[in-house]
Amino acid sequence: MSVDLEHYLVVGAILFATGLYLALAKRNFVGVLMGIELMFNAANLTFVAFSRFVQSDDPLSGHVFVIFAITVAAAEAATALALAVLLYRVRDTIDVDRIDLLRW
Amino acid sequence: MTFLAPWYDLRDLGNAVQALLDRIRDWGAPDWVPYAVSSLIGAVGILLWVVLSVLAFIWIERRVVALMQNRIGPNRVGPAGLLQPVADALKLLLKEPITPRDADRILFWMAPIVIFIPTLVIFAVIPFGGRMVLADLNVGVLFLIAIATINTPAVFLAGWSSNNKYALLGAMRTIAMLISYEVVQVLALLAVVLFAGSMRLGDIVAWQQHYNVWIVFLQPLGILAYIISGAVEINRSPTDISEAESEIVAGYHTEYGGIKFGFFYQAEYMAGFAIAAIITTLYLGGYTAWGLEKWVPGWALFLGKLYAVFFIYIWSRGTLPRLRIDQLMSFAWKFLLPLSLVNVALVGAEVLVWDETGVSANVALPIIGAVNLVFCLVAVVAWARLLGHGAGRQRGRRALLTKEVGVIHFEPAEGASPGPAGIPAAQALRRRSGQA
Amino acid sequence: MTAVLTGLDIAHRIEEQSPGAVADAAPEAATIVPARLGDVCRYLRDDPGLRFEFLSSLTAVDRLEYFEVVYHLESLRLNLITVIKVRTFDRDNPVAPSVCAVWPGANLQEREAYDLMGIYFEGHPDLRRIFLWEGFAGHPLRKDFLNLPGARMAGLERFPGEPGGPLEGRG
Amino acid sequence: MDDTGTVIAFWLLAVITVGSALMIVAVRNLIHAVVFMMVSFVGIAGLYLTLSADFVAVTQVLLYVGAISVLMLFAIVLTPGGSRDNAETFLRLPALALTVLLGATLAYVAIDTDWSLADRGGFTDTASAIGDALLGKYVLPFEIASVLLLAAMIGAIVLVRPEASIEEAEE
Amino acid sequence: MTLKSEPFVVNLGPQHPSTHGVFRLRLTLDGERIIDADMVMGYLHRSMEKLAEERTYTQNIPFTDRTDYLAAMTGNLAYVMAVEKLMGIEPPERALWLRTIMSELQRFASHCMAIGIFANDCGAWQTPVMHMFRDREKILDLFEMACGARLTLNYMRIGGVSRDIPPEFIPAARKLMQDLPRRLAEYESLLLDNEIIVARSRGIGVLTPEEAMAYSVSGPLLRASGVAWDIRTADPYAAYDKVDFDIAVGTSGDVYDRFVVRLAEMRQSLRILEQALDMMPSGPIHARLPTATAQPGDAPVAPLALRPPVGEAYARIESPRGELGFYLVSDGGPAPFRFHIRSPSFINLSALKKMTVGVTVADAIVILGSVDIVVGEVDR
Repeated sequence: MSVDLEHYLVVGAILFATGLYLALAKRNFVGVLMGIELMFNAANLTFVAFSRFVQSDDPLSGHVFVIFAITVAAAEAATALALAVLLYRVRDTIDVDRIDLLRW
Repeated sequence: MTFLAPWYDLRDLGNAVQALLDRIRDWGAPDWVPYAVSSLIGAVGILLWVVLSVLAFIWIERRVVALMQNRIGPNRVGPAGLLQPVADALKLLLKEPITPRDADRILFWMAPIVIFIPTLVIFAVIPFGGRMVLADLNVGVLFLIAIATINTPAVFLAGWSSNNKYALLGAMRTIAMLISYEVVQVLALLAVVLFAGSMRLGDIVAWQQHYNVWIVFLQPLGILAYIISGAVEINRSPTDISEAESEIVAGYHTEYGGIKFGFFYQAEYMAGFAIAAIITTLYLGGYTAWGLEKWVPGWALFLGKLYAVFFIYIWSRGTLPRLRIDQLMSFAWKFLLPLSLVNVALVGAEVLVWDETGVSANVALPIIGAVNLVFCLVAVVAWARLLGHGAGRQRGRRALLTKEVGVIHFEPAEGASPGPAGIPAAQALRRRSGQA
Repeated sequence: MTAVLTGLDIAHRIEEQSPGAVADAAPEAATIVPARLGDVCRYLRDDPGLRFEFLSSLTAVDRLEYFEVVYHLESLRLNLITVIKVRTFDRDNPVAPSVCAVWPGANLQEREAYDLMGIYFEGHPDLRRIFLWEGFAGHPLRKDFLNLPGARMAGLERFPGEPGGPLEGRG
Repeated sequence: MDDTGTVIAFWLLAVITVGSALMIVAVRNLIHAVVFMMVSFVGIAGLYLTLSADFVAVTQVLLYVGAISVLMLFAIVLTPGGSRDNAETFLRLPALALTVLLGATLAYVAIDTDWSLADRGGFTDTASAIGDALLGKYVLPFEIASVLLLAAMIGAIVLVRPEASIEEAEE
Repeated sequence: MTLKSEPFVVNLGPQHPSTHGVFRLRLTLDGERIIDADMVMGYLHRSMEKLAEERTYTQNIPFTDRTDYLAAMTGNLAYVMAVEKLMGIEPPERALWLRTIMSELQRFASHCMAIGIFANDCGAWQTPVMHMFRDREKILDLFEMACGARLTLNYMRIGGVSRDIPPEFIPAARKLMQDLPRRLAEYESLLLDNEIIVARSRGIGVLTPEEAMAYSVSGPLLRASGVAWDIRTADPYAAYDKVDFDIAVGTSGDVYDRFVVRLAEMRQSLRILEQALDMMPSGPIHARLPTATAQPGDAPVAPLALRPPVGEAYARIESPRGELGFYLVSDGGPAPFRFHIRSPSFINLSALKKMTVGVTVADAIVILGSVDIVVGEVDR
């Protein structure tokens, strides 16, 4: 028995699908955010897997991509959570259902 | 007993393990057996050492602090109270594990365990001796930092799941502190990595051995920053605000009793040892000591340094009061962070110049050491002055005596106009300060 | 030494300042008409010859026929001390004006007097019980709080061996 | 990659990662969901290790477990009136359908495609190589990322600034 | 912690390491900042004022030990002075000097405790308080020598003191007087210039002189605000008019000044003690009391039945915590008709809310420590 690229890709696919479901279906702002982070991670996992298994001149570029992705995710999380806190302060809720007026 | 190494090999217990592994291999066991056995030996050895050290240091800390406080300390259980930690541990084990009614049961039970793991895992990458390292990762330094951050959510979970306001306050404080001081910690370690050119802890020790210099001499500011942020991480005074007894009872583990509290207690000591081990490895030459390691076992040197560093924390606990959270935060962000940043830049420049010019280490390292020492002293003093601290301004006032502000006569003033009496002291003082 | 302004002295001064404010004057203390208490206190605090800025003690005494609120005032500037009193005759609903506005330090002491003696201080910002819990029955420092068996009121009147004591003649 | 240790590790980690990802969907308590997310992140870090990407793995733990999860916990605690449950909106079924479809497609593509594989073995020292790449080939993205981080930081600070200080600034 | 969060209520106490007993502070917090503080007390309320109406004047002396149990001597003293004032008794000279010595020893011991616990509240883990205890113990030894007790002393009597000091008292006290200045210097160097203590206590809990007077704050708190008011000089009692000493005054009225004033007061106490030990006269220690005044034809009167004339008296002294006053109303009976304690701990708390609103929890603890309450005296 061996572990190949496909295994990692399937794990990545499942994670991505789960993340998508969370982002689409969850009511809570933080839940949505968790889904987004999970999708980031799924993508990162595939990046690293490709980097390890696939023919390339510059195999480590996958890792570099992941580093950038993590950076962006950190920035995104900080901003989004600041938004959540602000939303809560103004609207007293962080249910995405109820934040549908496109205004404060 | 051929697999036991001759006595001189005990300078590095790795040799003995190697002999044992060779023996196993000779018996024809499959390849993974020696691997598993060596891992097991390492893990069990580290665990045993940590637990025994913690027990010993509970006693030592209590005796030492008692000495600082004009007390005797534990002296009833066993000779000189030596068995006191054992008795304490037994007591904690036998106590009823109480879970508050409204606590989040699963997380409440999980938190002590989660907090226990990272502190233990840190020891896996610490080289206790030349070959006495469980897993010498090539990203060792980064691993140390990453593992230490796992503490943060664990503390939060402990505080949140207790459903106690003190616990939540303590958890919030801890997180704020840990996040702030992590930055300082990373910068301090970064300077070390710049010197050694590797994040592998074994390489860093080897670098210090090769150039025969401990990094502490090249990085006085770095070790100061690291010791302070280490104190924050293990909640030692003057930075023990996350479990400040006089303010928030016990912080995030207020609701924990029995063996769960024991876990926190043990984890705190272990984290202390971990910080001391990191300082020893990165700054104090690890298991080397200018050739002394040829005669004395390296692990003994390592442990000696580790305990000496840990003693600093005991000492500070017996001596210093506690800072307020905003003071501690501004200390991290306004004081340590800028200095550490400048320090990293300085070290980078030094290493670059050293590389470019190709000066021999005998010349370069003393110069770098001197420059950094001067920089450390000047920067600390100047920056403190700039921020409004420093000897003159922060000195304590003395109370003024009536003879200094003028004797106050209490005249029975029957219907008289306001004469010299109580208040004029304050007025006199205002005048004085107005003149000054 | 602190000069003691006797009740007669202080009553005289108050009367000069605001006639009709003094209900009674004795050597111990001047008794003020409750309605005028605020003005009188402000006068005592602000008058340059008195400057009673320090309310040393505020307490209440159950004199059986009436309740008495006792204010010990000190002037730290002039080193004076004096006592003024306010009487309230309604046993069921004793009311006295609050002096919190004049001396903020009266806050806790008025709460104490309310708690233990049951005097309602009108104008107090936050009049709650302070030592006993809300819902405690009665006010313990009143003389009739705990009537002992035999219709005897609390308080030591006679020793057992004394004339009138339960063990009279055997002491 | 067919040595036994790696295979066992992969399956273990894959089960942990996917299992806890599914638990994020399933659990009702938001804090528990975040905890499961942390477990999932740690599992992914483990998967990185099996891919001999040690630097990425450690960064994953440092940033996702140590920072982003904590931020989320913070956000939950700072919004105490917000619902702490992890319920779905009315879009639940469509989302489920879409998700299953997408997941199936992705998996099918992953399995069916003939990737140009090259077994070059694991990486040995990724940290220094990544460092070289970041400051060499990718220096422009690197700088842009740092600007992005700065912008995000300033943005977050501006967003949650207390109202009072905004008004002060406007004045 | 700068994020605005929901206000939430924390109960500091009644079981809490640094509320100095069973005292409860209900803090409403916004993050770490206090937006409202409410004191809840009474956990130690023993209704002493009511109990005292059931007991004779002499029987009430032990109660005064148990109000401010860290300064039992001054509690005794204020009470017996009130009774003496009511009855017009003049204690003999030696008793006055003994009272002075005991009060100053008590002040030193009490300030030791106050400063040690204050350092504890600042987060020093027991070390200063243990050092302070060392000296407090020596003073308690002296008390034990004089009256047999260490904490609840019950030493003062109406008209004098309960017993004369033994001959070994004066040498022991002198020996202690040689020690204490050195120790005091040690504390000053240990604590006064400590950066952390300075950082923690400077500019915290400031009371201006006007505020301090308006809130009826007394003792070291009042003096730290710059009001040079000390009953020992303003209205001398015992033998304070015969000794030479200074009042220590602070300049800014913050927590640090209170602590500095206490340290300086300890020095002055030593000064007073040295003079008092030198100047102590010999003679009787107890005045004759007008007790056994049997009316003609009466049965023998109980021997201790002090029956002060109808009237009222208010006596105040400078206890370590501030102005301790006793207000006694007599109806001519053997028990006080009304017995009121003006307790400095309680009244100094008036200003607590003023000082704590707007600071952080950690500051509130330090401020509470600087007020130096004894819950036995707060609740009575």
